[in-house]
Amino acid sequence: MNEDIDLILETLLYVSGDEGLEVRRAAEAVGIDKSRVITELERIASQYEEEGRALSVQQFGESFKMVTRAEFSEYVERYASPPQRGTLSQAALETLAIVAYEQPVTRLDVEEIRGVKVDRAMTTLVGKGLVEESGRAKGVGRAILYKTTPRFLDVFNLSSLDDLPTINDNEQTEQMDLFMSSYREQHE
Amino acid sequence: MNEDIDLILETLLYVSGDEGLEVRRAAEAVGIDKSRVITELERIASQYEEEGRALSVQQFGESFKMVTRAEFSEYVERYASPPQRGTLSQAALETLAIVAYEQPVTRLDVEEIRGVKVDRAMTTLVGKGLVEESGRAKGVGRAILYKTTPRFLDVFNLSSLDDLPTINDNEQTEQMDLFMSSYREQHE
Amino acid sequence: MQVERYSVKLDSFEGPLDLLLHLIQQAEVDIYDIPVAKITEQYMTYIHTMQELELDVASEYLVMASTLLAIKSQMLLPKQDVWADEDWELEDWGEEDPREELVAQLETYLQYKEIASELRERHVKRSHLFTKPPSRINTESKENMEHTTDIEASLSDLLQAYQHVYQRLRFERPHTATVETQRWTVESKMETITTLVLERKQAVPFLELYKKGQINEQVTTFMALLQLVKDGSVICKQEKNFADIYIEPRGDVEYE
Repeated sequence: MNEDIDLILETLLYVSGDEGLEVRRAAEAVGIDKSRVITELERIASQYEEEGRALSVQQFGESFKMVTRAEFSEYVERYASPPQRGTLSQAALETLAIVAYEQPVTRLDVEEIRGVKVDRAMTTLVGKGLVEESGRAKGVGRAILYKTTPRFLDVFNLSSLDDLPTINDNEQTEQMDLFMSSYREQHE
Repeated sequence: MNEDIDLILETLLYVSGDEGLEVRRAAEAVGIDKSRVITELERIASQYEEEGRALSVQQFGESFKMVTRAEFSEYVERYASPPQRGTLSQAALETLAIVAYEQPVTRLDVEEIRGVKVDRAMTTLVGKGLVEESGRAKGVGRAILYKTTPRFLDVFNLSSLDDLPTINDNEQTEQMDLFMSSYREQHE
Repeated sequence: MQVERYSVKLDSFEGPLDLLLHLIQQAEVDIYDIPVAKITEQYMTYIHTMQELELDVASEYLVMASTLLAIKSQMLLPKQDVWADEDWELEDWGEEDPREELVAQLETYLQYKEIASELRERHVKRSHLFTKPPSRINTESKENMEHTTDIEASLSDLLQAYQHVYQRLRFERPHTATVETQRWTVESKMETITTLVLERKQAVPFLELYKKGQINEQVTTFMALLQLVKDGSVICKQEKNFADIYIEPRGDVEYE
């Protein structure tokens, strides 16, 4: 296994993505010293550099991240937001779908569901008149609540929000499945 | 720029993560043909393989994903405790197998093969995004036709529908062996 | 004893064809030469056992039973009635074998069962390959902000987007943020429920505890409820299967 440590750390670097690989947790997962993890990661970083790999490994305090190279950023941007006329990006559509079904909803709620930041998508949706502010949530912070606009109904040809199709008939059972598995986990 | 195409595609593979790199969008972003994108990605995939890299590149229909290697999965699980993927019931799996081979297919066709009602199984499969509607059958009733989704390929580790195991010829002995062994497994 | 053995097994059948295959295998005979009388008898025993156990016997099982009985009687018919000019033996029905259609059906079904198990294996294999969430990309306002009148997106696009989000949530998002998901604890949810039940001074519908929210939160709520029931702090009442469940405080708890 010894010789695979670099491969395992690369694997963990990849899966941790934007969050970065925490040295402490990596050490626990692999079963080696923190210092060893750092040495290995530094070695991997310089190897990536030398071999001119597509990605690079950067240290940020107690964590390491796999990042893309600046020289390719224009392609990343072009891939992420292809030029569009009138159409909504996938990010905007997903955000809109969540707002439509969960409204009124805060940006943070949407981010929790999508698993990524949605500020830009939300701004776009407000800009396109599909989503608007609808007061403030109770509690600390009093975050802005969002809801869909009448224009949203118009664009999607809905006479009212009740017209939104119900989805996931098996939601209930699935939640039960989820519950059972997490319950088992906890009690076994 | 020409020589950097592989690096750019690797970069895009990385950023798209579990969404997968869509060949069409990649072609637009990089400014090359779709077929060229596929060739390059296939080349990258085999290169990763040959060099024994930590990660691997897999094709699932019209998209490619950078994934970890099965042999390191225990470390990923220890580091990140990813959620267990839901398992499918035998009923859902049998229904899915039939849809995969016979698509596009009506619910009734599937029921005839399985000898039982499949509405619940079909709803589950649609809800899990493994099967989708694909128009209507001709003739009386115009029954809904079903087909597998692109996601189906991903979930079952298939690069394309051609990857599906071939249906056995009606070789009597083979059938019997198969039959006996699969029954022993299931019922003993 | 007999009954018990059956009851365990019944659940594992995926329908009449599956049951038939099991019986054929048990009899150690060839799928192409089914001893119809014997298999039919065993099949009927299963059906009767199901009924004795008051299990719902799906109509498909009964249809198959009548098919089997029809085949059985056909095979018992004197040859001259049906195939007057042919020599036949039980083992050599040729094209006129009344079992033919059933055998073809079993054959096809068997193939798909095999494929289903291969799919299962592939699914397991795939579940050991992990990815990462898509990277956050800082695009410099690429998304146009103007108030376009035409938006080319259909309701189906919207639905697909929604499903996409939830599927990703359910299947693919690695729980790297395990700590954050502990925003709700069972203890705090237990308190929420008891407070609600006591304040309301009447039974609280189970569904009211759910409303909208994260699945994690809902699961936590449910576990809290179970714990409360176990502790005897509240009682759950349900009039009949699938009816709404109501939560009440226990009689000895202060309650008007």
